[in-house]
Amino acid sequence: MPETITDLRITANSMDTPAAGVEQLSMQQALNRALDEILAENPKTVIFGEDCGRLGGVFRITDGLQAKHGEARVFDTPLAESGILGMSVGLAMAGFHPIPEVQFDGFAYPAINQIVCQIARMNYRSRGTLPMPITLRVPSFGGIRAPEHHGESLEALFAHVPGLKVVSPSNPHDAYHLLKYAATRLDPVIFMEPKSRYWQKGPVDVTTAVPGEATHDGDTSSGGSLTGSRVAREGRHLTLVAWGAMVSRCLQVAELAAEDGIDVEVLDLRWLKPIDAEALAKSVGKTRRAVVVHEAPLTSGLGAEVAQLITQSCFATLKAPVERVTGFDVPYPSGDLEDEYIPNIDRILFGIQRVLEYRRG
Amino acid sequence: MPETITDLRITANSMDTPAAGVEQLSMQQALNRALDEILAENPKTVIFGEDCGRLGGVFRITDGLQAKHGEARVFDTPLAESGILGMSVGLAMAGFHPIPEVQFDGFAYPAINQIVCQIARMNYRSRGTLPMPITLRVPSFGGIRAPEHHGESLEALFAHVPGLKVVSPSNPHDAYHLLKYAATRLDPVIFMEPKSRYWQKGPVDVTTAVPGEATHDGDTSSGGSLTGSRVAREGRHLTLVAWGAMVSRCLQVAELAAEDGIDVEVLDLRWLKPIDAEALAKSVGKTRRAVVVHEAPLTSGLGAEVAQLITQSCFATLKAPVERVTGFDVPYPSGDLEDEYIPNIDRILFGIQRVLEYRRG
Amino acid sequence: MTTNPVLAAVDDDAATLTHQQLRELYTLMAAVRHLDSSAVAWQRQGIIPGYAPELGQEAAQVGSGYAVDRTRDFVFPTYREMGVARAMGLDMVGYMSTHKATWHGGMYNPLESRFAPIQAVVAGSVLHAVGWAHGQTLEGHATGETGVAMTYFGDGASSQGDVHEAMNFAAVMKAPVVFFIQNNGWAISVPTERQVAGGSVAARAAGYGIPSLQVDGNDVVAVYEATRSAFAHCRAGNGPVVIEAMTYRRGPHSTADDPGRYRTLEEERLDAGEDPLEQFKQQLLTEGVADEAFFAEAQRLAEEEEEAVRAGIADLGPRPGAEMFSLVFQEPTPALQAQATTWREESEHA
Amino acid sequence: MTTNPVLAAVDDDAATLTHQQLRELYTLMAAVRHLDSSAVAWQRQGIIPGYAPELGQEAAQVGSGYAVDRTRDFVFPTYREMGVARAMGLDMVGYMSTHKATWHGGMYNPLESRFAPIQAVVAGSVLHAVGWAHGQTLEGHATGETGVAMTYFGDGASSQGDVHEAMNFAAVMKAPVVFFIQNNGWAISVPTERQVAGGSVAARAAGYGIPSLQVDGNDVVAVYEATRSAFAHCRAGNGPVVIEAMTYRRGPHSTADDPGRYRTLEEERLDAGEDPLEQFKQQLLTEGVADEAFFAEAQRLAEEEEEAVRAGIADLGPRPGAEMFSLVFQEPTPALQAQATTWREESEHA
Ligand SMILES: Cc1ncc(C[n+]2csc(CCOP(=O)(O)OP(=O)(O)O)c2C)c(N)n1
Ligand SMILES: Cc1ncc(C[n+]2csc(CCOP(=O)(O)OP(=O)(O)O)c2C)c(N)n1
Ligand SMILES: [Mg+2]
Ligand SMILES: [Mg+2]
Repeated sequence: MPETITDLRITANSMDTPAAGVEQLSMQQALNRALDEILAENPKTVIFGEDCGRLGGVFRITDGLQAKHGEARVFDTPLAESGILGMSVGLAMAGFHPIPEVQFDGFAYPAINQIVCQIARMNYRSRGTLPMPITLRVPSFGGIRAPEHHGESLEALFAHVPGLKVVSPSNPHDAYHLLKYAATRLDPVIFMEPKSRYWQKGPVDVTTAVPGEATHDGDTSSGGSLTGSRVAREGRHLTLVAWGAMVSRCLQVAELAAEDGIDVEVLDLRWLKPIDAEALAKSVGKTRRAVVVHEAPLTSGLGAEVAQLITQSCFATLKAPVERVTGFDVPYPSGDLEDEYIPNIDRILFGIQRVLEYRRG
Repeated sequence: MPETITDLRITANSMDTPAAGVEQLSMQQALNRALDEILAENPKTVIFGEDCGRLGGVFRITDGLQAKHGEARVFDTPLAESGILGMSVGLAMAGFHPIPEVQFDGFAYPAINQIVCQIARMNYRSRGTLPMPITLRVPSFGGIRAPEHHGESLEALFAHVPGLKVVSPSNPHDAYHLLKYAATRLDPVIFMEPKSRYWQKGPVDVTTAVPGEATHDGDTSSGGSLTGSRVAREGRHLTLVAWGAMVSRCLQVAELAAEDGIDVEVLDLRWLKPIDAEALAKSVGKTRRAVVVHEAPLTSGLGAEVAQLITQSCFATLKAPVERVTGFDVPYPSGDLEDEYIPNIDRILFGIQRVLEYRRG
Repeated sequence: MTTNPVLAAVDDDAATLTHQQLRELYTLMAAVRHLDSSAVAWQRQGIIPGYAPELGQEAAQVGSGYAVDRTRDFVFPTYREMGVARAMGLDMVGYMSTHKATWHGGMYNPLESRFAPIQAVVAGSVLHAVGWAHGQTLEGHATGETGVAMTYFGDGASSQGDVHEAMNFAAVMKAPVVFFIQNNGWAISVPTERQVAGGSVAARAAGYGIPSLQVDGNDVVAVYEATRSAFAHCRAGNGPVVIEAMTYRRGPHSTADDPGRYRTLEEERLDAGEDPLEQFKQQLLTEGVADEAFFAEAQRLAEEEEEAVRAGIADLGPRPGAEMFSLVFQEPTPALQAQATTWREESEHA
Repeated sequence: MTTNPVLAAVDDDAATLTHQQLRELYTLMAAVRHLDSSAVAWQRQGIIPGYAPELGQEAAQVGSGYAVDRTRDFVFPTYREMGVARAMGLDMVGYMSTHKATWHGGMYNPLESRFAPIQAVVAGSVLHAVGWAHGQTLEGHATGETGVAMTYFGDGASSQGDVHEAMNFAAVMKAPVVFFIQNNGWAISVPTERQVAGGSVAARAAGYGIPSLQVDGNDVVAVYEATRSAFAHCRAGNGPVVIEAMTYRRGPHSTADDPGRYRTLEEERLDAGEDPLEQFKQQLLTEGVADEAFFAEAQRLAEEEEEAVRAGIADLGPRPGAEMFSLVFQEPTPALQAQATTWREESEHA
């Protein structure tokens, strides 16, 4: 049986020589720090949700923020997700930048009506006069042996909704920068935090979004390449596409595959809407083989979109159909079966094998 | 500018010589008749929703049913979709077969929490002791110049949810048989009715689900091939995959393409979960080219899943990447722009052209 | 009827309406009545694809809308608040454009008109009002200066969970919100007694510690006064108020509806009560506030206005398809821009 | 405290509890108290990954659960109703298995035990109770014979829209539902006064025309009697009842929670009030219903039971992974079966 997620210690964004401004932070710390700075930088930002205030959130992401920024800026709401998101709409109409939290992924469902029919459409409906600069933080995905509804992956749903943007960081550095980026946007962003990675530490360069060692050739101005994906590991034989907690798992798979001489590239998609189609084309254009990995169920998951984007751009050179290694089409199971459900190292390796061994006809 | 949907008079399931038991019915009539028979055949079935009772539904699908079967079997609820679906769960637990209606597609969103977290999971959660034989009728898709939220396509969302089955008829005959089939199932079925097709008449053979002329080789016992897709038109050069209201449009496109010597096969997917992957493989295995058409936005739409299933099974013989002709990644627009949004004949023809003209490298 | 808890007696504008104001109210109601019936006719004539008439609700809508201070308040309507829009001075072509199917939400500027986009989700915007109102609290206006949000919804809408969440949030946060319910007896085909358990939406307010007013929704002055005191209560920092205006939907639910399927003309006649416009006219006559010449002039103005709006509506062409793409985001995405390009190219080549 | 509207006085089982029953109630409470504190210890010892203690809510849970007629009623719990489960005689290994992370919802048979699967969505099952109860009405049982649904939820849950929809539906349909609220002062870190506008969930009932009872949730006899009258009211066809049992969550929200972040020990001591178990013990002693030997025996039984449950829990292996696939549908789909096959093959080859 493969390790559980929390056993993995690989940091996605490892840097050899910590530069000035680089700190070792957990994703929880990085997010907390980003929120603290966001509150300080923009007086129109407000943070709220269930237990966000005094408690600092069940994951402590908002820890200390109420004490520091006051009860007006950081507050607890009654226990009603539709209320939280509906209220965000009104605050945005009044000129605020709300940063609401839903406590767990599965509890975004009671708010879907407000998210899909209101938040995502108000700018369009109002012909641009009522922008919705809302950053909705959603602790997401599984891997922590939690109760029912505490390990859901809603990215396919969100990505399908016109008017939303969706992003998920895989490491503390990206978490810090992507949250600061999202919270300064003028459009609604669903910010999916991989809760199983909250406590893993990694280097965070607070001075620049694109640290020196990054393999990506985007510009280094604040925000620049933050709008796209990130090559987490370069490779020649096959591209693994992943996001959130699956990125570190894919990096581990890549290490194992390297032992067999297979050079795997890992693309951390980061933005799940809009998807960085160019980076997909570039990476798979080079490797000519791809596997998409996600925790959500297979059918109609975001993996289908990623696979189709790859097929569309790389059809002529693709050596095998894109494989999907995903959760099954079953409700997220209880802790005892979690490791059977979430794509594990073996299943990803089998996926790689299927692609490598594919023969036409 | 191409015709609007309501101008199309082609019936998807045309039969030359009406056999005994064949009647010309609109889809509204076919659905109404099916519900009438379902109520008569199974005393545990109950129909409810907003305005379903005395009014007979805003689309008259439940017309006359309350008068005939009584207020206990067919009733109006207060105006609350979560209430309607949540109540369905309890009724199912008490041994009933609820057939709730949400009045329009867009008003399924307030009920998503109950659908995803309760209806879809109760059988699993209860380890099979509390089945959810719920048939949720959702008047779906656009094409009728309706107000906001009255023209949504939620199939990608529903198809992604483990524990749900999803079906959409394209013609009166299928509507009648698929509804009767769905309502006798032991699992929850989302029944998506293409509202722009409610008033088109077509032959309905109430004696058999698979009329003599059907091209499909399934068995003819009640329910038999109803579990799969349907070849609505045979062709050799390219497969158009569609469902709901897009099927008749694709049939019209096929006629136009035939004038240019292009022989298009039209596959009416019918079941959107589970998808008839075998039929996709068989059809595109033959034609080697495919275009998927749907009204929903492109990104993370069900077209991606269909395309990926085709690519997976037909990679070696596929002559071009599967094309998607879909709604755009924008909120469904107002009536004046509806024809710009819904895939029209020209856009589908352009999609076909792209596939036919595709050259590797 | 006031149920406890009670409104703070903080109405700083307690002067009764002047004759001038009463006449203005009538003029507005007459304009609304005429525009509303005309819109039904437009639909029959094929000028607009559909419309939701507010016939019978003129007093409730004009009376409440008239109390809004457009320099600081904000109104959150449903799809049936044409009378409120008119009372607040909206561009009525912009308002009607939603029924022309030009643009969902309407073509008026909601920020400038202080009237949120037309809302087709039943109870969809009730929470928005709470958020907006809480925003006023956060702004920290001087006491008695805060903007007030007024959200309109129906007896049917009151069944939605969002309304409960909104009332609870508003009460917990003491947000300056007026929940204005038009209880018009029907939610499409479902009568209030099968919709609103307990019989009254106002009665729910007490459970949240919110003061409520149930008023005769056909009496424009009563509605205005109730709304004005509710605004004063909110503005002074006392938290939300619920107003339930008892009225009647005299017309069909919408131009697509056939009320004959669920109520008889006799029932309609009995249940509808007094016509609010006619009632107000008689009152003004009796009280010597206006004479027949005034009413004739009001009618003439209403007809003139209708003609202008009809002409404006007729002039509205379809919006450029490019707006489908350009109005989704403030910060456009390359992926969507690519779709727009393909759309344009294909439209041009078709 | 009974608020109007009032309960129908239809309690056909008005006899006061016998000494035997009072002792049984105590035995149950003692068992629940011991099992509950043990479960917290199990989590510390790594036997189970998490648990939501009901410490302090024994009277509310045992008193209400004891009133259920398991031949015809049905209970809809949340995640904190261990005491109700125990009072209803559930298989406690099956119950605890959800906290062992064996299976979401628990391994007991909900149909046989008349106790719906454990529900992790706050307010998620309140509407289910209404639907189930309406099903009883549709069955057309003889008057006074109908099954009653009892749904449990908290002060926090009361803020959810679903609770409002459920109360309104139940009242409109006169469904035999008891809404049993345990107001334990907290929703994780949020105290009732920042959660429940107006201060009481029971007070909301009047707005729907539903009778309500607010009871001392730490008094097991009071809770039992309130529940029994509510059931009698429902069973006789009078529609729903709301009961609000005022109690206190003495422990953390769950084993993952740290109450020190939002309340002091001193506040806890002041707000918690009497310990319901100790209070009942003193009452039984004073009234001569039980003696120290009885209490010692009750404790011994509780310890014996805890050991058996702990052993049962330890014996629970993980469920076969194949159940992930086989329990999704009643009628399996080929697509899902194919996934199960791949899963099995890959597991075997790994
Ligand atoms: C969430 C939602 N559900 C259903 C509908 C369909 N619908 C439109 S209006 C209406 C009735 C509303 O009744 P009420 O709130 O009393 O307002 P009225 O129409 O009487 O003004 C319904 C069911 C909708 N628009 N939104
Ligand atoms: C819909 C939903 N939102 C949020 C949560 C997370 N959560 C679990 S319990 C809880 C507090 C519940 O408080 P209350 O209803 O008073 O019950 P108690 O825990 O006090 O028994 C919260 C916020 C959840 N489980 N479901
Ligand atoms: Mg109404
Ligand atoms: Mg509580």
